[in-house]
Amino acid sequence: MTFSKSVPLIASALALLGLFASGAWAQKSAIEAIEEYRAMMQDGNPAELFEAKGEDIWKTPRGPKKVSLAQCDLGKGPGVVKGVFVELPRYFADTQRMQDLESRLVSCMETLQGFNAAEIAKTPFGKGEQINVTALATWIAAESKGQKFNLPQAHAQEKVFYEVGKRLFFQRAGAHDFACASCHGTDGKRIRLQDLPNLTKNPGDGVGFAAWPAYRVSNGQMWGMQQRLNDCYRQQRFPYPGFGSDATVALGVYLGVNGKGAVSVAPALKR
Amino acid sequence: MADPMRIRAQAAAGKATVRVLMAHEMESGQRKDPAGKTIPAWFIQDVTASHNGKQVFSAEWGPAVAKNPFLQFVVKGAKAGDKIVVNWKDNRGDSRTDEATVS
Amino acid sequence: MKTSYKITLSLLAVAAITAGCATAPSLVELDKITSDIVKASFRDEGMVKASALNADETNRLCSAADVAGQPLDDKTAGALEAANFKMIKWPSDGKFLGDWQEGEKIAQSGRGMTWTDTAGAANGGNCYNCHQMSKEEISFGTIGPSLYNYGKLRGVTNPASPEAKPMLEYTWGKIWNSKAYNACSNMPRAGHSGILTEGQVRDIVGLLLDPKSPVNQ
Amino acid sequence: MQSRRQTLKQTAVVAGLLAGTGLFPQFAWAFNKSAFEAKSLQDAIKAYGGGTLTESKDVTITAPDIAENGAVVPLAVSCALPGVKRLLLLVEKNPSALVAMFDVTDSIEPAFSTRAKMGQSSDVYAVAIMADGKALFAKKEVKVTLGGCGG
Repeated sequence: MTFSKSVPLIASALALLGLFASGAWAQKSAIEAIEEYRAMMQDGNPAELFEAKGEDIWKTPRGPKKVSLAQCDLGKGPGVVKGVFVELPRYFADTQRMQDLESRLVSCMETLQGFNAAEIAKTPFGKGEQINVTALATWIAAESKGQKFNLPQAHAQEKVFYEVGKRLFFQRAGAHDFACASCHGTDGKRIRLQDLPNLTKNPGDGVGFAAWPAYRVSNGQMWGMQQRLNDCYRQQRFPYPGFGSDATVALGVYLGVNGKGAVSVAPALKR
Repeated sequence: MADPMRIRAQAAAGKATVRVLMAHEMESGQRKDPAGKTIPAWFIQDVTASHNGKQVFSAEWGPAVAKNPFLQFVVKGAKAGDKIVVNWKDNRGDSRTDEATVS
Repeated sequence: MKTSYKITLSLLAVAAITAGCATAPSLVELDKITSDIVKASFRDEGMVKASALNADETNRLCSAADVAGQPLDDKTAGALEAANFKMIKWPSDGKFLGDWQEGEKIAQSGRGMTWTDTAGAANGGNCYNCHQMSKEEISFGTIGPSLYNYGKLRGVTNPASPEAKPMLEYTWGKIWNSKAYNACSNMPRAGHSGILTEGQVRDIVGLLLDPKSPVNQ
Repeated sequence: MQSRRQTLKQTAVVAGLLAGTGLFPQFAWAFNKSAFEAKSLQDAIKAYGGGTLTESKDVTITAPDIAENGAVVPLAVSCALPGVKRLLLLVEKNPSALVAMFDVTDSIEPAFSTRAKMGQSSDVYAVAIMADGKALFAKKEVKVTLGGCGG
């Protein structure tokens, strides 16, 4: 047995052969069984471990300046954590940039704590300070659980980034000609057995943008939105989007604005 | 040091349901790194719990328990305000002890 | 750092456009800002080069149509289809039908050509990600139409017969370059883009059209 | 209800205390290595003093029909009979079948839940080892599928 994801595809197909005799009924029952599995997993989301870690990191004096992030302004004033998640990405006057939760956190880590933001941006996911950025994002997202997405669109750059995000969403490229829209542009589609939310509109409460950060059952990792987008682009056969790059933030604005009114369930539990 | 556990203990009808999440890799010992070398097994192998200082629960686990383990058990006679302490020890000798109050 | 310098530049462009006047940037300006942001945001990784984002005419026009929310007009779509059709490479030995068993393995695999894949390894066809193929595999996607009984429904009982030839050709062509038949199809151009080899395309045609294949049971 | 922050603070204090004083000497760990290295179900049961496996309606296993991912499969075991000494969870087709062993005491219910890794579709077993050495079991088949895009 290997616990890696390289279980031979054909073996799992053959294993299922015996159980599902034929047709639409079998298909439906398999999906119901998967729903049952997901329901059994809901009690005890390991994301809670990362949530607790994130709160601790926020309050602990860290970095060369040995201060906490208590004065970090995530959009609603220094130190305000509740409700910020459902209004990000947004324009920040101090950095004169559009920033999402994770890139904003890294800015705070640089200005308040003396970390090197460029170094953190270059660090691979799941390593070094990136682990802490993900934990922080998990806690901050959890502090807005149950609130509705309502990204600001008042500033000119916020509007421009929405339009740029829309263009990125429909950008067909790479060896497979895929765009985000290839999978997430229409209602009621599936890839393999996974339901694909239509991200050109509000896909519903706790779906799509309103579900990340999420704990991924398949690899036991906690992923923020940056890593979610990064892996979408990987599977899209696109080149590597920089951490916190304008492309990822613009895409976040497009998804977040489209999801206006959706209730956040982040941190969620995902496949 | 390992990250803290998350322990929830809720009393109802003269007993308390204890749910625990532990931060641990639970490396199976079956996986190989990109260079083809087997990644050594690293897993929690002993778990114990006490209720107001008295040990009530003990378990032994292998590497087939999933990463960031979840555990649920029910303590008889536990009520709101009681203390539940959970302890784990892994095969490298690392350990972790956390406490929760029954609510 | 070079990257952050570029980002700053593109943001200055945004600021210049948006601060100067009350009107929002024009569509042309937005396309330009997007293109600058793309250039500054993506980099080479593994076998995937940033140049993979340089879209050809087909992807460029189809992306623009999607953004506009208006399908391509018939004339443009027809021209793109004709151009893609011309680029189809037909089987060098005249054989269209390969081994359906190999085809099934290729259809199951979604691997290849991401920045975590190693160059030189066999790529998968990604077929089950989007299509139902056989009734045994319940883990199939629905982005594309069901291909269950593909050959049977099209009356292919003897792939070697002259009557079957047009369907063999169409199937080969569709897999090789899907855009030859539908300019803005969501389907990759497996042969044209070098995702699958000629032999692999042949095996997928076998999976779809061989009467013995699980697809046609 | 206490806030997470309070819990964390207490947790840290307790952890520190225990680390410092070497409290809990009664937890003299004696991990049953041979049970967890046993390949077969019966060998694992034997390592915990259990006899020949017998199917029983009094033992319950809870598991999904299909696991979307073999990396995490929720499993639960319980037993309605008095005199249960140990409850075990096993996955027949794993390289080593035993997943977890729970001691049963008078202070807890003979019912436990955890989550297992499964390398492939397999029968999963709940086994109750009784005070007299009887090993009673219940089993259920769990199909492991592969989700995602296979990339």
